[in-house]
Order: sequence, then C-alpha cells, then structure tokens
Amino acid sequence: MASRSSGVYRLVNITQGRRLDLFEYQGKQLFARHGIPVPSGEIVDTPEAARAAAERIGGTVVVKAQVQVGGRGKAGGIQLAKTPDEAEAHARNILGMDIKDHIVHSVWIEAASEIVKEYYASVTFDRSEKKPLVMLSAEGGMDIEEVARTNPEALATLHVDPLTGFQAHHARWLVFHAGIDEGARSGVVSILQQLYAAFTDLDSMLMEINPLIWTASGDVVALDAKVTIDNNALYRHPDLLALQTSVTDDPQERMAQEKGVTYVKLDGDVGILGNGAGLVMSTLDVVALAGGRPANFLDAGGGSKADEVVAALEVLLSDPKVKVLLINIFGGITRCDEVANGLLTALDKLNATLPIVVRLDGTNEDEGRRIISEKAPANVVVEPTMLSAAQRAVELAKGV
Amino acid sequence: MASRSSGVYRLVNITQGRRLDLFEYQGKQLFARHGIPVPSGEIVDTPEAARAAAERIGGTVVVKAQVQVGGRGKAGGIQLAKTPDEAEAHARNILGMDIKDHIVHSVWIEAASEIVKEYYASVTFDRSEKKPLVMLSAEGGMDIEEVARTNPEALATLHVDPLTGFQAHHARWLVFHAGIDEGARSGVVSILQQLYAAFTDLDSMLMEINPLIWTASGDVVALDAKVTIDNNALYRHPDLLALQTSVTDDPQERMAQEKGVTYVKLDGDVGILGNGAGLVMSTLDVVALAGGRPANFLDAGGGSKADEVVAALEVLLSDPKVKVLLINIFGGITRCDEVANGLLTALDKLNATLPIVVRLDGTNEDEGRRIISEKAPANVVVEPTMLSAAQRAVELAKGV
Amino acid sequence: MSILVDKNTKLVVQGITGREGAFHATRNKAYGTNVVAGVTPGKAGQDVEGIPVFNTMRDAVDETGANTAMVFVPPRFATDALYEAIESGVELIICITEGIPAHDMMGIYTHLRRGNQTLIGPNCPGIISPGEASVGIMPTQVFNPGRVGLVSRSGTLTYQISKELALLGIGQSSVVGIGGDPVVGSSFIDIVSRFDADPDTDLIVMVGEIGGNEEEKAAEFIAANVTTPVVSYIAGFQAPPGKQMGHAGAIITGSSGTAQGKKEALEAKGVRVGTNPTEVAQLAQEALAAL
Amino acid sequence: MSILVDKNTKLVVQGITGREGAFHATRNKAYGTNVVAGVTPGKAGQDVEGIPVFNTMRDAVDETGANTAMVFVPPRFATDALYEAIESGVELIICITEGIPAHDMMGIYTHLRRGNQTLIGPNCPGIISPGEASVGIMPTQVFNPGRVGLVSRSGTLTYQISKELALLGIGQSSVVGIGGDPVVGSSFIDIVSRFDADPDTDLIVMVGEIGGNEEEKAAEFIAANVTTPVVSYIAGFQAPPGKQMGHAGAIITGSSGTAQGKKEALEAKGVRVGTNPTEVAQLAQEALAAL
Repeated sequence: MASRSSGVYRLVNITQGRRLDLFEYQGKQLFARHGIPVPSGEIVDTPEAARAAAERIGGTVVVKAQVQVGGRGKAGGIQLAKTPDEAEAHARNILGMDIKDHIVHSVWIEAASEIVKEYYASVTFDRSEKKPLVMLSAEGGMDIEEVARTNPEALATLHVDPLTGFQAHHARWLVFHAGIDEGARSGVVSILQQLYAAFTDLDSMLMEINPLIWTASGDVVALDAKVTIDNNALYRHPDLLALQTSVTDDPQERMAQEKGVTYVKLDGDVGILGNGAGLVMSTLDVVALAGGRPANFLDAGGGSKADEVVAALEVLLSDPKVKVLLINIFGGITRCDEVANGLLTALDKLNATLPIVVRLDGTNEDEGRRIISEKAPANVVVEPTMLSAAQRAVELAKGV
Repeated sequence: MASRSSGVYRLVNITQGRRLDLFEYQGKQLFARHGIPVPSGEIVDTPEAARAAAERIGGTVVVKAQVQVGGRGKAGGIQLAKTPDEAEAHARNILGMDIKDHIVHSVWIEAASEIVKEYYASVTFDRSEKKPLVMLSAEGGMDIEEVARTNPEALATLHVDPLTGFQAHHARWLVFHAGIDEGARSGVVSILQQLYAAFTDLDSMLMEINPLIWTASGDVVALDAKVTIDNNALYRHPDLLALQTSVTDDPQERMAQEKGVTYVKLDGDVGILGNGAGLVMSTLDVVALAGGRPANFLDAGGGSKADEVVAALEVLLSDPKVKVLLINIFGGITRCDEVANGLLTALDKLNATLPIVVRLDGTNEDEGRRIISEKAPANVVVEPTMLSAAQRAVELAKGV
Repeated sequence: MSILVDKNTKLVVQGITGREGAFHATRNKAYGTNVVAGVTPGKAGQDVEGIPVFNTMRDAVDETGANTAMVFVPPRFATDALYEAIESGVELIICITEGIPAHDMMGIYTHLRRGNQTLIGPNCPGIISPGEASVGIMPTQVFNPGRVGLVSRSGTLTYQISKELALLGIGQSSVVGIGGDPVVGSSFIDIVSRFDADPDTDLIVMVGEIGGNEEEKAAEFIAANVTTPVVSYIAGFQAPPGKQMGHAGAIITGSSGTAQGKKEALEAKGVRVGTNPTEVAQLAQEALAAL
Repeated sequence: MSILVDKNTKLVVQGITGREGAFHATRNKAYGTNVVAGVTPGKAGQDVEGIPVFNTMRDAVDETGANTAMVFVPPRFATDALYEAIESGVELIICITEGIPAHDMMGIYTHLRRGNQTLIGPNCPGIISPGEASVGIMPTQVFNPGRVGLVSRSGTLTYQISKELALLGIGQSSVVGIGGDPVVGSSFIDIVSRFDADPDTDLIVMVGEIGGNEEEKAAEFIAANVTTPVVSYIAGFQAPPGKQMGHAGAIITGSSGTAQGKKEALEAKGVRVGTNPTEVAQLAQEALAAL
C-alpha cells in the first residue's frame, strides 16, 4: 500500500492524464528557447565525449546524470570536474549507474556556476483548483518539500487565472513575498514570466527550477530543469513528440509502450486485463481482497477491439511470473463478442496453456460467453461475476 | 456641419485615440507575414521603376495608387497593364495625382488576379460594444456600406470576447451565414482566423479586405488591405513606428506634426489655442455661435508648459489666414502663469502683431492674468470669460 | 425523478455524422431521449436516422430549441466545439471526447464557471436517468429506475456497480459519469449537491478512485451540507507506488491521493466506504433499509 | 451627498512616488480625502508626505483596508497596474493615466464587467464630491457642494461648466470625469444611473462630445429608466468632416457620431441640450428652479 504522498503518481498519471517527462538537458534546451538563462552545456553518452565536451566548454564543469527521477545528487549522479580528465572519469562512473531503477544512459556536461544563493521556482498544474500554480522560494536547493512543511512562509504561492494569464504584478508579488534578494529581483521577475509563458506555450503540466541560482556575476540562472508535458497536447508540439522515448528497462513495459497498451508492472502472479481504468483498478483490489497478488495493471481501453486484445495478451503472456490470467470486461462501447474473438485469436497465435479466467458483462454478453464456451480451449473458464472470477483466479494461481 | 457618417472621423480620432493608417502595400506586407495570401507585388515611386517591377512580376499587372483615402478606383488610381510599357504609362499618370486632397507619391505594382468572386472581410474595434467585431460578406467589391444598408442579410457580423478570442467555430458561423461559396469556405475560415490574429498581435483598430477574392485557381486572396494601428500601442511595435510618415500636404499640419502639436486646420480666420480636446471643441463652437469662423483646432494638452505654448503659437502664426488669436485656458494640471510666460516668450520670439485675446482660468489664474496685464504688448487683451473672449475675438477678426 | 437529463431534455449531438456520434445518437434516441438535432459543419440539410443536421450550434439551437449538447468530436476539435456549445446558450453540455489537452480545459473551466451553464466531462460516459433519458455511451440495460443517485469518475466501474445494485433490486434516479480527466466541468460536490436537492433521490453512491483530492473535498462538503445519506466506493488500493518528477505536485496536494487516504477522509465524515463493488452495493442496500 | 467617493473613501495611489502621483496624492489628501496608502514596487517602508508606501496592491489593501485605487503609473505599466488593482479587491479604481492601448482596455473591460468592481477612466480627470473627497487632478476651487450630479467625457470642459454653474450659485453632489478614451470602464449610463439613485442629486448634467454613440445610448436609457431630470451639453458642432479608412466603422456606428446627431437624439428623449457652456448652466438653473 502506498504511503508516500508521491506513491500514486505513476498510476494516476497513467489512468488520468499521461505525461511526457523530459530529461534535465531537454528541459534546459526548452528553457533557453524561451529566454530563461541556463548554463551552456552538452549532452554526451560516452566518457570520451564527456572529455571532449569539457574541453570545449572550458574551466570547471559539472557532470550530471540524465535520469527521469529525483535524488540523483545523493546517489552520486552529479560531480564537479576541474579538468577534462576528471570529467571523463566521472562520466565513466555515472554512465550505466542505476538510480532508483533508472539506468543512466547519458550525462549533461555544463559550465560550473558560482552560486551566491539558491532559490526555487515552479509552475504546476494544480488539479484541485484547475488552475496553474506558481511557486517561488528564497530557500531553494535540495528539499523544497521540507521547506513547505517546516517553513511555509518561505514559499510564496499564487494561482493564475488561465484566461487573463500571469502578469508582471504577479511576478513582483511573488518575488517580494518569497523574500528574494533585492539584486536578484528583476532577474527572477523576468524568469517567472518566461517560465509561465513556456508552461502555457508548451502545454506543460510542470516546470520546476530547483535550484534557481543567483550568481556571483549578478545573473539569475536555471541550474536544473524538470519539465513534464501533457500527452494529450503533443499533437500540437511535433518537436516534443520526438523527445518521447522509452525510459523503462522492464521488458513488458517496453513491449506495452511499443504496442500502445496501457500497462504497469506489479510484483504479483495474477495477470490482469480489463477495460476502463476504474474497473481495472477495482479488479486489482478485488484480487488482493481474495488473497492474490496482481501481476500488473492493464487497461485495454474503452472500445477494445480484437486486435487490441491480442496485443494486450501478448504483453501479459510474455511475463514469466504470470501464473494465471484474469480477464474482466464490462462492455459499454466495448462489445463482449469482439473481446471473445480477440481472446481466441490470441490464444491460437500465442499457444498459451496457463489457466485463464474470463468474466464478460455488458454489451453482447450472451454472444461473448457463448463464443468462449463453444470454442475456447479447456484452460479458459468463464465466471459469472467479477468477485467469483477474482476468487477463481487466485485459487488457480495458488494451486499451480 | 458634418453630414456624412464619416464626417467626424478625423477629429474624433485625433481627440479620442490617434491611429496610424497604413498604405495598402504596407497592409499587404503585414498580411503576408501573418499568413494571409496576397498577390506578389512591388512598391515604386517612378514610372521607370514601375516598368521594371512589371517586367519582374511578368504578365498582366495592376498599377495601384497608394493613398490613405478611399475612392481611388473611381478617381482612376487603379489601372490594369498588360505590358511593362503600359505599366510605366499608367504609373506616369497616377503618380502626382490628387485624390481627395491626397497626392499620390507611390504606386503598388502587383500581379493581376483572375477573380471568380469578390467577398468582403474585416475586423474592427467596435467602440460601442468595446469588443472586436468581425464582418464577412459574399457581396464584396466597391461599396460594402451600400450592402449593409440595402441587403443587411448578406453581411454576417460577430462580436468577439477579447479574453477567449476568435475561434474556428466563429469563423465557420460567419462563412455559412455570409453565404460564402462552398469551394472558398476553408480558405475564408483560415483567412478570418489569421486576420483576427493579426488584428490582436498588431494592436490594430481596423483590418479590412475589400475585395477578398476567390480566384480561378481556387485560392482565396486579399486583393486590398486597409489597416489602422492604435497609436497608443506603437511602443510595442517598433517596426510599425517606422511606417508613421507624414501624409499631409498642408504646411501648418506638417509643422504641427513635426512639433508634436495636436492640430487640425479649418477654413476660418480665428486662430484657436486651448487645453483639453473638449474645451477646444467647445471653443470652436462658441466662436461660431458668436458669428466667427475658427481657423483651426489646436489642443495644447493637459499639462501645457511654456515650450508647448511657444510651439503651438508658432504653428498658428505661420498661417496667413489667421487674423486674430483666441487663447482659452482652463488650468487643472496646466498652470496659468506658465501659459502666460509661454505666451510672452512666443510673442517676443515671433514678433507677432495681430490681436490676441486671452482667457485664463483655473490653477494660478491671478498670477497668469497679472503677468499678461503687466508685461504683454498692447495687442494682447484679457477677457474674463470664455464667451466674452470668443465674442471679442470675433469682433476683432471682423474689424481688421 | 432525476437530475440533469430527463423527459425535458432536448439534445443536440455535436459530431453527429461521425462513426461514434451517429451510433450513440441513434442509441440515445432509441432509449427515448429527445434527440432534436445534430451538428456537423457543411452537412446542414442531411439527417442521421431522422435527426436533422445543422452547420453550427447556433443554428441548431435557434431552429430546434435544444437545451443540452453532447460533444462527440475528436479531441483536436473538441475545444472549439465546447466553446461553440457554450456560446450557443445550452444549459447542459456533456462531453464524451477523451484526450482534450489540460490547458484547453483550464481555460474552458474558468470561462464556464463565470456563467451558469453546466459541463459534464470531458472523458466521461455521460448521464442516464433510467426510464427517462440516456445521453452518452452507457449500456442502458444495466440501469433501472429507482431512488439511488450514482456519481462516478469511472465509466466501466459505473456499470459494474450499477449491475451489483441491480442484483440487489436497486435502481437509480440518475447516474452521472463526471469523467476521469484532471479538469472536468463538474465535480463530485456539484453532482452530490444536485442529488441532495432532488426529492426523488434517497441515497447517493459516490464512486471515486486514486488521484487528486475531489473525494476528500466531497467528504468535507457532505459533512457540512448534505442531508441525503451517502455511501462510497474507492478504487485503487493496490495502486503501486511510483516515481514523481519534481516536488511541486507533492507540495500542493495536501492530501495523499491514495485510496486509503480517501477512504479514511470519507469515513471520518461518516460516509461508509466499500472496498469492492459488491460490498458497496450491500452498503447501499443497508442504507436504504435504514431510511 | 455624493456618489463613488466620499468620507468613507480610503484611497491607495498606484505610482505614488512618481512626480505626478506624489503631487496629486498630496493635493487630494490636502482636500481632505483619506489617502491611506501608496504603491511603488521596491519602495515599501518609505512614505510620501506621511502616506505609507507598499510594494504591492495586495499588501496595501491588506494593511490599510483601502477600498479605492487611483492609477498614476505610465501607460506602458498601467495595464498591469489595473489588473493588480482589480485583483486587490478594491471596489473602485480611478485611472488617470492617458495612452493605454485599446486592446489592453478591451481585455480589462471584459474581465471587469464580469465582476462588480467599478473602473472610472482611463484618461480621466477623476472624481470630486465637493466638501467630501477629491480623487484625481481636478482644480478643486471650481467646485462647491450642491445637488447637481455632473458627468463628462472631457476634463477641462468639466471645469468650464462647473465654473459656469458656480457663477450661478450652483454646486455639485459629485463630478465624475469618465474619460475620453474609446474604451472606458464606466459609461454615461453607468454614472447617470448612480446619480439617479442618489437621494442628494436633484439634477444631472451630462457633458458629451462628438464620436461614438454613448450619448445616444444614454438618451435611450434616460427616457426609459431615469426619473431625475437631465440636461446636457455636447461639444464639437464645428468638428470638420474628414476622411475615413475603410467602411467597417461606418457600417457599425449606426448613429452619425456628430454633435448635431447627439443633440437631436437627446432632445428626442426630452433632454434639453445647451450648445455652449454658459447656456447649459442656465438650463441647469431653470431645471432646478422647476423642481
């Protein structure tokens, strides 16, 4: 059971609004295009290229692991290099590193900055208010959540009316109330306005700069960049579409991405296929209540056709941990006869012998059940209710 | 007294929101930058250059007088030329032509279009509703005002919420309701959206295309362009500022423009200087009621200082028709003593001998009157009220 | 007998000549819903199974007096269609379309909340008032007239719970799928308060899931304002912990967003929560028996 | 005794440390107006003749309870200042600044009209309620307490007509300069109806000029809704005919926009119109005598 506040993030985003998470270096490139100052740098994927980049940039550089997860600093994924030699050595250590199940495939080499002060700035979509929320703090650095908890006064927050937008006076109010140093104020005001413009122009759900630094030369610069984009809006950002690369190292998740199946791996042995995110989540819960352990979340979607059922089953059957399949369909747009036919096709094609428990309800349910009872092999059993189907699947998983 | 509906346009715009009127060719260049199709063309100011342009463009071209006034077609300011020779000859005729007091200084040479149908499209600032108004008609061509009067059904009109903007469904509604031909619909929908975007991006007060044509090749093209820009917004359009050239051929109006004085020439002999557009207009009226004829409108502005009074008097005194000056000041921000000192400076500098009637009221009025009665030459008289001052000025104008 | 849609509904279907639009408009009409018009630009004069098609929403409303719109147009054109529906003046807009960008919806939501029109969805299965009208894509055979008001973020879960209720002989006054997107036009609170004001709704069943804090907000609202009894179901107890980009989200949520957190928030305000669809139907049966 | 500004006004001046802002804030205070705060970003902690300065409008309103804002910031920053004033929640905003782009004002106007805050101006001389409060740049010596409500599009003409009234011994309840820009926050109709509802206003003097159709709209409104007698003055009978770019403007105006047209529209609705400032003061005197 998830206990951390961030615990449900992954499934929530998968079921209720998928997002494209960008790497730091991609975020910084977007920032630069929107007029937000960032240190100059290069992205590389070998130690040798890291050395060459450090030579070109000159002086002290920072070698930063590119992973789409927080905490890389503590994990040793960020290192200062005074020479190209050091840069190469650090890159060698960092490339291939495993940071919270994310393998580092590339590092960003950038000019080191002389930091006078670290701030925090972000624009987020606030789901509760259904508005963008801008946050600013003079207490930037590692753990802004801690600042929010222990010293909320240090975090200035402001919701924005999406129709009239984020205006100069909003930026000023934030800067004064976050306690930004006087010399950095106009730089921060300007960055906040650019950040909001980038947030709306790019259909972003999050743009976070932590730390936003005030440098010895008096500039305000984004030293990190966390950017996520609303997948629903990618059609109007063809350049961002190209950034949408697979970031999972799990074979089933990778296969699901390739086939366009909404899939999340869990650690149980009851493979689950359902239609509609709510029903699938409910199926996981019912399996757990019956004493079993779900192997995955898999939503075949609202209007599942035979092809989609085949693709979904291919993903599930490729997982050696799965001992039994539970197929739970309530047809609205989805038609049960199409699901049944898809199942037969898949079984035929994949030669699956593991036990499969099927529950079919809704549109064309009689036809669907008839197809299975007449044509399906013996390892396929039909149960009349969701609860009984889950119980049967759990029994079978334990029994095998 | 103005009788046409457009009669008060000039003074209204001067007193209540000055605007920059662009030439057709400038409007078309802006259109092109905003994705609105226009015929290719060149701007020239000699017959020889017209020939060269016609050669480069090739085929039949149109030679169009560039003047900031309507009715040039009827005046012979638009001519078709099948050869470069003809283009040169037409340019020779048109350049220097006087169209409603506007001298033609340049002509636009553009490729002739094969017109299937002429439409009308515009986006205007509707002062009454305080919103942009988009208008579209399948009955384009010469006189859209006539269409509006006699066949209002043929003119589809729609106000736009400036916060949510002009949307595709608005464009579709206009296209269906204006009765645009089916083959031209998507072209017109697209142009309307671009036109509205240009209207807002450029702080325009009017963008009018008449005719908007549907060509034999199936394209929809802007064959004319009337564009006016809000002067108050020119600071954010430095490229448009450069287009702000003098278009008057009147020496006083030209001098006023150079000195930044708000001046309009009239045809009487009583020169008028006042502060505030309302008071100056009222002064014109009172002079007329007293039986006189005002020579001009001149608003020295809300906070008139000595320098501005000098500049204003220079403009007035340069007009040989002016027989008497009426200076009518009601000081709010303006201070009467500063006006009096400015007057003395101007008289000293300009050596004016014509009679000058002064009425000073408001802030520092006693001081202002004292300065004049003590130091002004004998041709300057002070009157206690606006009405008596106007009457005195009219008497003096008649007596001289 | 119902909220939002009923015998007085006069429905216009935006995108009626599309595959899904035509299919469901026809089904809704077959259920008895008064489908008066459809809209597809350029197809005015055609009809879909006798339903007249217009070029624009304004024309459709002017000609037929439609008071409810259902949006079936593809996501790239749905934002435009929603604004068109709003400007046409219909009282209720039900948006089935899935995949509308969140930024578009923020603008629409803000705009809409300044007036008094109602939006259900997007990314929702619609509304059914059994025996009166069905607007949307729900499998009508699962629903029976009755006195339970059902509101849900999930489509298929709505059918599942309605089926469980049917097995116990319980029907609904209305069933409202508010949609699963981050920005939807109407929240649990909006619909719960409509059910509370409906004399023919005796019990409210609220079906939530992980993510956001709408269930927690509804719990507060119910405790403070709602007199009709409420039972609830939450899906997603088995949702896996995962990574999070950035910290801004964690700072603002306040509530955990977990199923357990939502269950506890509801129970703290006296709302009983089932942990599976069968159980919530039983809770509903008990609550009805206690009336 | 007045509308809009009075003894209860608590004024915050935006742009108070500028030359004009400081001068007029000080003058307004000297007249007896309760000037509680000024705003200039980065100058919090300073004061202008004892008026405390804040960084933001929100701070100023939070700290002083200001209910009225006066905008004195330069045109390039005035749009931002106006939105800041709106969001600060003050009831009344008076914008003196001249030269704000019309497109900015269209947005502000549309936004503002959805709520219930009032904007006077921009490009206006402000409001004076003689003997109570003066907010703006008017020369206060011209105005005396009385029972005439004066509303005008023009600054100096307002002073002229007030002077003519003073010569006849007539004072004002309030004098409102609504501003001469194409988009102003409050129209003749808005102010006339406030005067009509004011028990201490016996007569309304409406001062218009050429351009637009606000006077014509006011004539209709007065005939239909206003019980307080109204007299009017229109400036610009001698305005010269001129050219016009394009035809769109001529199509939409409907009314001619001329002084003569406005005079006729008003007289057709029973409003007497003076053709010079002296005459309108006499008309006011006659109307007051007839009460």
